[in-house]
Amino acid sequence: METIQTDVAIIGAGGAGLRAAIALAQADPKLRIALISKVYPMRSHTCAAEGGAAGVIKADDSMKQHFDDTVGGGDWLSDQDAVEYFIHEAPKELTQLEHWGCPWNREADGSVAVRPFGGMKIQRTWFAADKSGFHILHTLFQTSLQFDNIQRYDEFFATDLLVDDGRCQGLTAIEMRSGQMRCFLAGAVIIAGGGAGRMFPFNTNGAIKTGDGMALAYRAGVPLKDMEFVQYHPTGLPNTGTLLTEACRGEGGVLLNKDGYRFLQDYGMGPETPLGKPVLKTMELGPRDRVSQSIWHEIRKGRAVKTPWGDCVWLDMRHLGEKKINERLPFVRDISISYLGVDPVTDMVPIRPVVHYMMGGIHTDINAATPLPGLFAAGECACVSINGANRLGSNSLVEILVFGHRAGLSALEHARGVGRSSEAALSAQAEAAQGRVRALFMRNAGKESIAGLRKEMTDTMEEGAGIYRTQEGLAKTCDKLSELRRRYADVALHDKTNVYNTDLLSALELGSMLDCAEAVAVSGRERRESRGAHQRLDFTARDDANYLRHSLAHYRGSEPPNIDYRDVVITTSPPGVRDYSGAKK
Amino acid sequence: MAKSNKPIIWGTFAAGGELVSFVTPVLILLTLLAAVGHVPDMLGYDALRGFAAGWFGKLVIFVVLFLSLWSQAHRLRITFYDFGARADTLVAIMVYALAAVGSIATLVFLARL
Amino acid sequence: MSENRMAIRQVELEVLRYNPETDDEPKFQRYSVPCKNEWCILDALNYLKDNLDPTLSYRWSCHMQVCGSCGMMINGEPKLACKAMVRDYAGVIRIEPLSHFPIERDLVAVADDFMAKLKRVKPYLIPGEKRSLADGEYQQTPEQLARYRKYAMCINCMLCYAACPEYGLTPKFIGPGAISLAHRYNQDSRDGGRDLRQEEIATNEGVWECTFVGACSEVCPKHVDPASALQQVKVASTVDWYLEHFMSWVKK
Amino acid sequence: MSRRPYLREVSRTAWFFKRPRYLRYMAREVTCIFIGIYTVILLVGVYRLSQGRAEYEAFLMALQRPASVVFHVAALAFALYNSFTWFNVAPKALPIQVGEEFLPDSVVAGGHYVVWVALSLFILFWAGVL
Ligand SMILES: Cc1cc2nc3c(=O)[nH]c(=O)nc-3n(C[C@H](O)[C@H](O)[C@H](O)COP(=O)(O)OP(=O)(O)OC[C@H]3O[C@@H](n4cnc5c(N)ncnc54)[C@H](O)[C@@H]3O)c2cc1C
Ligand code: SF4
Ligand code: F3S
Ligand code: FES
Repeated sequence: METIQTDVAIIGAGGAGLRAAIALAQADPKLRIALISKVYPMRSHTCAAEGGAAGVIKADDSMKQHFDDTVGGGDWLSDQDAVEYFIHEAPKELTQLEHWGCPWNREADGSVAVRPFGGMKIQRTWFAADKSGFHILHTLFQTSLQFDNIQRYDEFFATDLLVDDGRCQGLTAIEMRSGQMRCFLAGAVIIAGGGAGRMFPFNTNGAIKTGDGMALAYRAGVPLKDMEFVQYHPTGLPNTGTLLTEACRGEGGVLLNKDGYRFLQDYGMGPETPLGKPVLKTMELGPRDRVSQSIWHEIRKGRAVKTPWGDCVWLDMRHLGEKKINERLPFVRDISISYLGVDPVTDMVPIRPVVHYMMGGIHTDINAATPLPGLFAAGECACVSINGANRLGSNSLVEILVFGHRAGLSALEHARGVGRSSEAALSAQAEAAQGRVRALFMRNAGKESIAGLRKEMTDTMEEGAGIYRTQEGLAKTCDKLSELRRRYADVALHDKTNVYNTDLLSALELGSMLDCAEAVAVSGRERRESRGAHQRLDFTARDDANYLRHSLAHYRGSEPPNIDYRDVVITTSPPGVRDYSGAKK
Repeated sequence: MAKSNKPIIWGTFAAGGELVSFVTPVLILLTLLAAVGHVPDMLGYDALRGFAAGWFGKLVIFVVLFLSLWSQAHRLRITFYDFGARADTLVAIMVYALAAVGSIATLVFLARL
Repeated sequence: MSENRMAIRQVELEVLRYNPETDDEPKFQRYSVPCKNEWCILDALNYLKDNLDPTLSYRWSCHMQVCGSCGMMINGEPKLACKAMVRDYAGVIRIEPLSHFPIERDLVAVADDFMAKLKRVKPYLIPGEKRSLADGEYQQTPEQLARYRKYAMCINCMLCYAACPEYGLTPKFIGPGAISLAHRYNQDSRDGGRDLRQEEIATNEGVWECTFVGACSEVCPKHVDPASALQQVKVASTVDWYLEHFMSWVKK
Repeated sequence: MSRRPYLREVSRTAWFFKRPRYLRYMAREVTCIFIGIYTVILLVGVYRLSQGRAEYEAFLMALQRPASVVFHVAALAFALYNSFTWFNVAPKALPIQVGEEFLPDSVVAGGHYVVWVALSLFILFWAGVL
């Protein structure tokens, strides 16, 4: 097996991975940086983000307010020291991107423009039309091209971490074009593998978001934190799940039930705001969890719009007019027309809540370090945690920058201080990893199909671990997932070609998703309260006495994970009531 | 990688293309009329000779022929390539030599008027 | 949003298959796929892979026309499979990997050439005036932003390369997508790197290989209009050339 | 190594039959043959003009040969095609920005058409046809 020697290896070349790579390349031009990704960097799912990125720059804003919005939005499950660090770094990172050429929208005077976003009390979301993530990703990717010491390994699929002497010292990855396994030895490894929304049937996530990064760390003994918190975005196209950005509501779009009534006022987010004059943190600009949950209740009450794709409510943007829609939301218009055949300029768009984002992920501290020395994580696959029980829209694009940068620097510091333990031991591990993949590849019998198992998994996740959960439903889902993980051992591979074998990769991705899914379901079953995105019909109240704590899921091979807890870091903001009604302000 | 010298010719191609697009159709129309026996007044020997005798007339005729020759020569070079004749240098020398000869001939003929 | 978007019809797909380990050359394989009217071609391929033939290889990720992975030839035209709708096609639909690129396998094209060219044209900001983070952002008016925004929309899908015959005939041509991105930075009010980029793109392998076929702009799914970018680079390079050679006293 | 990328050869001499848009492009390119020959005819005309009245009148007579008439008709068609294609893409080479918007292509192309018609009418008038 070919061995590649590097100083720092990064798994994932989305926003977080690229930011880490650039930080490293700038810190030391002689450093050997391996940037490993299963897709070309600009295909990473950061490109799909539309709305924007939050950072305090305007005179009417303050760090304190961004802090309060984030902590309250996260239902007080965020670690406040991390949030503190995050909000202070945010404007620097966004300005840095500006210096790298990101085409942020501008005010007439030439300064960067900001827009309103759900759950934010002040307009502080930087945006580049409705393609913010796309521009961030391409700016980072293109900037990275000027550093010759970033050695890219595009279309390499990471399969295992190499851990010896209690330290992570490398990884194995399949070169997809040849099917050959490669061994990367590194002073430190950063995981920036992105989210895992594909474990649900109806989601906004790209095909690559299968939780591989999380699973890599998890299997290597690093706990997954707060996995029960899965964000639903209120406005997905009902057939494809394609996201209609929150900016639709930020710009003034409203939600209506089948009778044309703005129902959010019935769920503590009123009073009704005038059409076309959105008020921050009120009505349609409430946080995602609240808005999604209200839609669910409204549908339950029989006030849904019936569509061929199931029960929906209306998103009405007609009053914004063609000019504003073309200017601020051109992509939303494109997408609605091509996938649904509905033009938001003339018609209301049916929407329903859709799985969007994983608040949970690889347990890291404020320095992006995991408990496993030599292993760092950043981006959606990591849980620092700044997002707590519910991420605010436009915080995540900033998180990937702030903690991508941090992970780079932390990894550098670690890599400088250590040597390789024993190459023989690491090679042996790499050989073993190769053996496991070979075995899967060679297996001839096998009666389970990848697509079949995947469907059973996504169905059970939606049923038991969806937007509202119960003990019984979660327990059933846990059992089902145990069963599926067992049956996964018998999965059949039809493609026996080495070159670009997507059948093999799908099988590996399914394995990652099953592991992550079980962590979600078991963590959810154990959290007997409702908080942020984790809503229980049997425990409807928040329970700070017992659950103002992060859950940690520990991998136990074929057994379900073991869950333990860790205190939330509270510095200045004691748990309070989340208030999204305009009335009392 | 050195910057290309193609802009020299391309300048005349772009300017020539613009001019040709504006005037060539109507010029063809005029000679077509002559070809079917209705010689336009201006194409009569006395009128045309009178026009070409002045410096302005000479200038107009030269500019039209010069730009037309070079722009069409350049396009011909590309067309050869597009039809699969890969000896680009040879083709270039050939077509540009023709254009150059034509330009000089124009000057000589105009001088004689 | 009418009911008939859900209507299902059998669609014949003719997919170019190539397995480098067993085939000497690519050949078409026929599949009959039950497609919903509202599907895009990518949905049809995903159905095919999940239910009919798991050995088919192709790239995709976002399913929302933004990641640039799923470019392929559909009935001879370069398209994003997630943007081409099944309902817009009648009869047998022919699906091939992007033209002009070598086939790695099935519908997967080798993208190395494009990636190398992208790097070569220096598609990143080379600041005209250096600024530190403490100085805050560069000022850029909406007007200055509009000057280049269109060219910043490129998703690197390579459809324009598959459409451009000159790239097919002369593979060393840097090509529409990469040059448009160079032009994007040249047009950016914050940038001062034009001279460096001209060294790459104002060359025979750069814009001068373009004969203004215009196919690139016709197929670009993001309306980047590469043909326009390339012609603008030609005009500017020509002005440069005349200034340099005949009026060298004029400072650029 | 099991990689074996397969390159489909592009035909150097027949590629333009593959797509209608390639044929349209080639039609535009071959206009240069007609316009080029026509330019040579003009050059000959200037030559004959410089030789004297008899020679020039012989030139005008020669124009009336059937082959010349046929060529003129074809050349006119190609020249018109060239003008249309040229004006339609002119906005691409020189986009004009006004504030945050660019002048729509139709405006720039339309401007060209107006100038074209006016100039052609003027020349016809000057030549004594109108
Ligand atoms: C539709 C949509 C809209 C969004 N809008 C917003 C918004 O407006 N504002 C906001 O703040 N956030 C938004 N988000 C969230 C935000 O975009 C993501 O959380 C963020 O982009 C994640 O970035 P990342 O770098 O962590 O991961 P990604 O960009 O997903 O990158 C993951 C990388 O890991 C690599 N990888 C994964 N597995 C492997 C493996 N096994 N081997 C090798 N490489 C691997 C992939 O190739 C990829 O390069 C949105 C998300 C979605 C889905
Ligand atoms: S210019 Fe258009 S077609 Fe070409 S790569 Fe970019 S987005 Fe794709
Ligand atoms: S198709 Fe090709 S030739 Fe030029 S205008 Fe576009 S790059
Ligand atoms: S799948 Fe991303 S562009 Fe088609």
